[in-house]
Amino acid sequence: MNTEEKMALAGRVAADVPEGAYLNLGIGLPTLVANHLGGEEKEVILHTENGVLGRWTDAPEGEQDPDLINAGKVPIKLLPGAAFFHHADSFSMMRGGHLDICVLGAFQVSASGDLANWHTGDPQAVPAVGGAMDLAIGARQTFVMMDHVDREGNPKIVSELTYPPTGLGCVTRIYTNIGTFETSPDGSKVKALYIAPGLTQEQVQRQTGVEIDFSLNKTHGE
Amino acid sequence: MNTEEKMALAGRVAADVPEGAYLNLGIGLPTLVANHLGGEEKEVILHTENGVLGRWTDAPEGEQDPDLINAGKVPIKLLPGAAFFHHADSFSMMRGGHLDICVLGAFQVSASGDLANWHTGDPQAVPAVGGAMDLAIGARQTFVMMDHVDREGNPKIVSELTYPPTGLGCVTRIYTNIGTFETSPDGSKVKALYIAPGLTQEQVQRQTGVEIDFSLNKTHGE
Amino acid sequence: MINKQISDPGEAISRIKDGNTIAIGGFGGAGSPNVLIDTLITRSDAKNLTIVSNNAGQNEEGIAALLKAGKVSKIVCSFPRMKNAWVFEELYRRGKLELELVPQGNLAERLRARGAGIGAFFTPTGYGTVLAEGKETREIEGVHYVLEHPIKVDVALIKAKAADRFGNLTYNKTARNFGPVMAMAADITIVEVSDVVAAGELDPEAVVTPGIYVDHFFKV
Amino acid sequence: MINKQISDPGEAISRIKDGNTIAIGGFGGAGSPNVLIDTLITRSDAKNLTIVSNNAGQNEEGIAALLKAGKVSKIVCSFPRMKNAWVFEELYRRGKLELELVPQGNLAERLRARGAGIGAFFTPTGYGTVLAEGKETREIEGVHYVLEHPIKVDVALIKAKAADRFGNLTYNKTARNFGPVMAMAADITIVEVSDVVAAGELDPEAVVTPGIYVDHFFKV
Repeated sequence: MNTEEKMALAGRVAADVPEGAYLNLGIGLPTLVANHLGGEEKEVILHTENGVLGRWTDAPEGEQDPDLINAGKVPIKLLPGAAFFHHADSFSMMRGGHLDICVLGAFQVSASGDLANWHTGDPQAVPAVGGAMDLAIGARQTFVMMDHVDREGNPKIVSELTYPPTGLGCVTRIYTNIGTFETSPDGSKVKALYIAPGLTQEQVQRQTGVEIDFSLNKTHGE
Repeated sequence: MNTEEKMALAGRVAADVPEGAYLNLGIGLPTLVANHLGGEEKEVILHTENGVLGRWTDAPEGEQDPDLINAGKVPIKLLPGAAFFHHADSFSMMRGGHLDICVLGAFQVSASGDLANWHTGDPQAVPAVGGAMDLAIGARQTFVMMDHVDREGNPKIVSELTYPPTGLGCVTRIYTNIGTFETSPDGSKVKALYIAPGLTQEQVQRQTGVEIDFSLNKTHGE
Repeated sequence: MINKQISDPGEAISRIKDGNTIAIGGFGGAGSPNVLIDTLITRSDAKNLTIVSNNAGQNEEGIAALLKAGKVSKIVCSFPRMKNAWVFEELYRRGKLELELVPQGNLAERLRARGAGIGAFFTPTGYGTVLAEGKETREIEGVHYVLEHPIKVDVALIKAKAADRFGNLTYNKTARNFGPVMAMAADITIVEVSDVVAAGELDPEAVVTPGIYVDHFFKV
Repeated sequence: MINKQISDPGEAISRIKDGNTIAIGGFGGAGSPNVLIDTLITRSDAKNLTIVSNNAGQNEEGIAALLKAGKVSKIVCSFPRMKNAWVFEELYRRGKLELELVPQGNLAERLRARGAGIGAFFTPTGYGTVLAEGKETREIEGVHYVLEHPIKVDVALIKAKAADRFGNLTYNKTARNFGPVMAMAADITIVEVSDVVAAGELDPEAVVTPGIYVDHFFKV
């Protein structure tokens, strides 16, 4: 995705976040969603696993405090009404199902919502998991933002993960550069909610590793 | 025990609490220990299960706040350096072994340190347990303060509890009106550390339900 | 704009349904949400409630009044026997009120576990006592534990000191007690507060219950 | 009179013994107790340490410097792979450093469990992943859980904002992170603080770590 496509994708995710939602944005692509939230018109409360709940922006030059960062280690500047807490309290919020939505990047998602986003399975790789497994299973809804296919053109929406899982049956919705899809508990298919203009159902299906149910898609051809 | 005996007993317990100890005093007899702690000379930090750690006195008339009470629901007045916390944090302190000493009343204690202090076993009684079970097993040392015998003259230090237990193997030391005793892990006997002046070993043994080892007792006959 | 403040507790209380489990804050009188309890008594038809609380009320106030109103079929409680707890005692002796007696620390930890997404936990408290009868036990590194499960709470009624419009809360001294863990445990948390302050007036370092755990609050 | 302040961290650090498990606070740089880590490197002979921390250090600072000093044989960690974490990466690839990778929330909860006297707990995090391989699992009310055990910590090294002589602590913003649960989990907790204040200057409502969890602190 180029920058414009990324911004469009972030905008589509942001549009689906309702006012008053408690939202955690994973590192990478999901952080872009913050730029598209509504501000005063549609207030959304952010959560970061290192212990803040509130509203914030990236800290401008000169107002950066190394003790005030988000999970991506980026300095932030708080708006009024925030709260700090320690790590066990922070992960209680996730695991206890109190976050409405978390948005994560992914290597692969299965039709049943299994998520792979922490490890390629390469035995030479240095592993690191961070809060990914807690976020994936903790929020009421887990959204994934990703390219629809990998660099080799292989589908990233698959019937069975080939990468090591982060969590099972946790992803509810998948946002890619070419569409928005809902997973299904039985893993038989995904349901298209949106298809990018100019693409046919066949073109989308060809890039997807599982059957797509297009019956809910209201956007294509309108 | 009359008031004078109770005060002497409380003084003996207080003398065994070292400076810097974290101490929880159960309701009833143990609350008297607070009057015998050293103040500035020997600072001891009190814990109350309803969420305070610090130093305090009973609140004088006119300075009582219904939102500032101890576990016995008595209004208290804090000295500087206290901290408030919620119930889960408060009981983590106990259960996690962070309190040095708790002092509890008892119906019975066995030679192995089993404690009965919450229920007589009377099926007509309205039961209530409060924090007794958490305190009994949580503190590093659990001291019991009690009459040496019950109203009928029966020993309260026994080989096996006849009342329902509060906790097993948790009492380390027993302070009664006539002596101080250490429990033993194997439950074979208790060790006398102190015998009230004027009593013979035989008199103490006769009022006790288990064998007493007097070899550590340095006070009798001195 | 987010604003969790309500002017009338009756509407929030009407979210309580027959058979719900209601956690009610307080340790003795400290932290007891008496206005919310009175609203539940006078403005709700919900019956057959399970109450989770440390005490069972005294005289005919607070939880005692709720018990007397005949809305409660079960109480999960650590210390129901208090001075002047005659309402509880009479209902209990007559078999009109089921009691699940829980050691105080297990009560707090089971509420926290529910809020923290913990499925069950091994606690040393209560091992070898009648309050652990029938429960799974395990020895871990030489210590005996009992397996305890979360308490599922539909609605929490608690009392706090101050709130901002996001529902961030501070408490007053030992009135804090069960409030934070009950707010965590409940699907819906309703709070009575003494003060309402502007966003930013509560120091983020000193917020005890972040607003994520609060649904509605009102000023008494 | 109780006073937990020390002027020289070296003596406190000397309580660390060969084979000890040391929890070190911080999330990235925020909350990293760099003076204590440097003191451990320069003034302790303890070897074969196990480190518990969220990250594994960057460049040759903090935990990275400790790893480079050859004192550490194992690290229990959630996110060791960071920019410029070359010290960790080289030791790990050469098989000189054992890694126990733990999801961040399980790391925090296992430390809290140790501090709170919980023998083990069922967590949904990690179920069905390689990080739960070989661990006991259980389905409770339709959710799959993994049984996780406490992390026993000998010494915690953490950073806080202010302390009074009793060891009551406040933190600065997101530098709080793992500090409170590490202080709970450890047999000995040593803290570096920016400010030392008189007893009573910390608001009892805003103390985050009560002094019961603190053994020694010093002003940097």
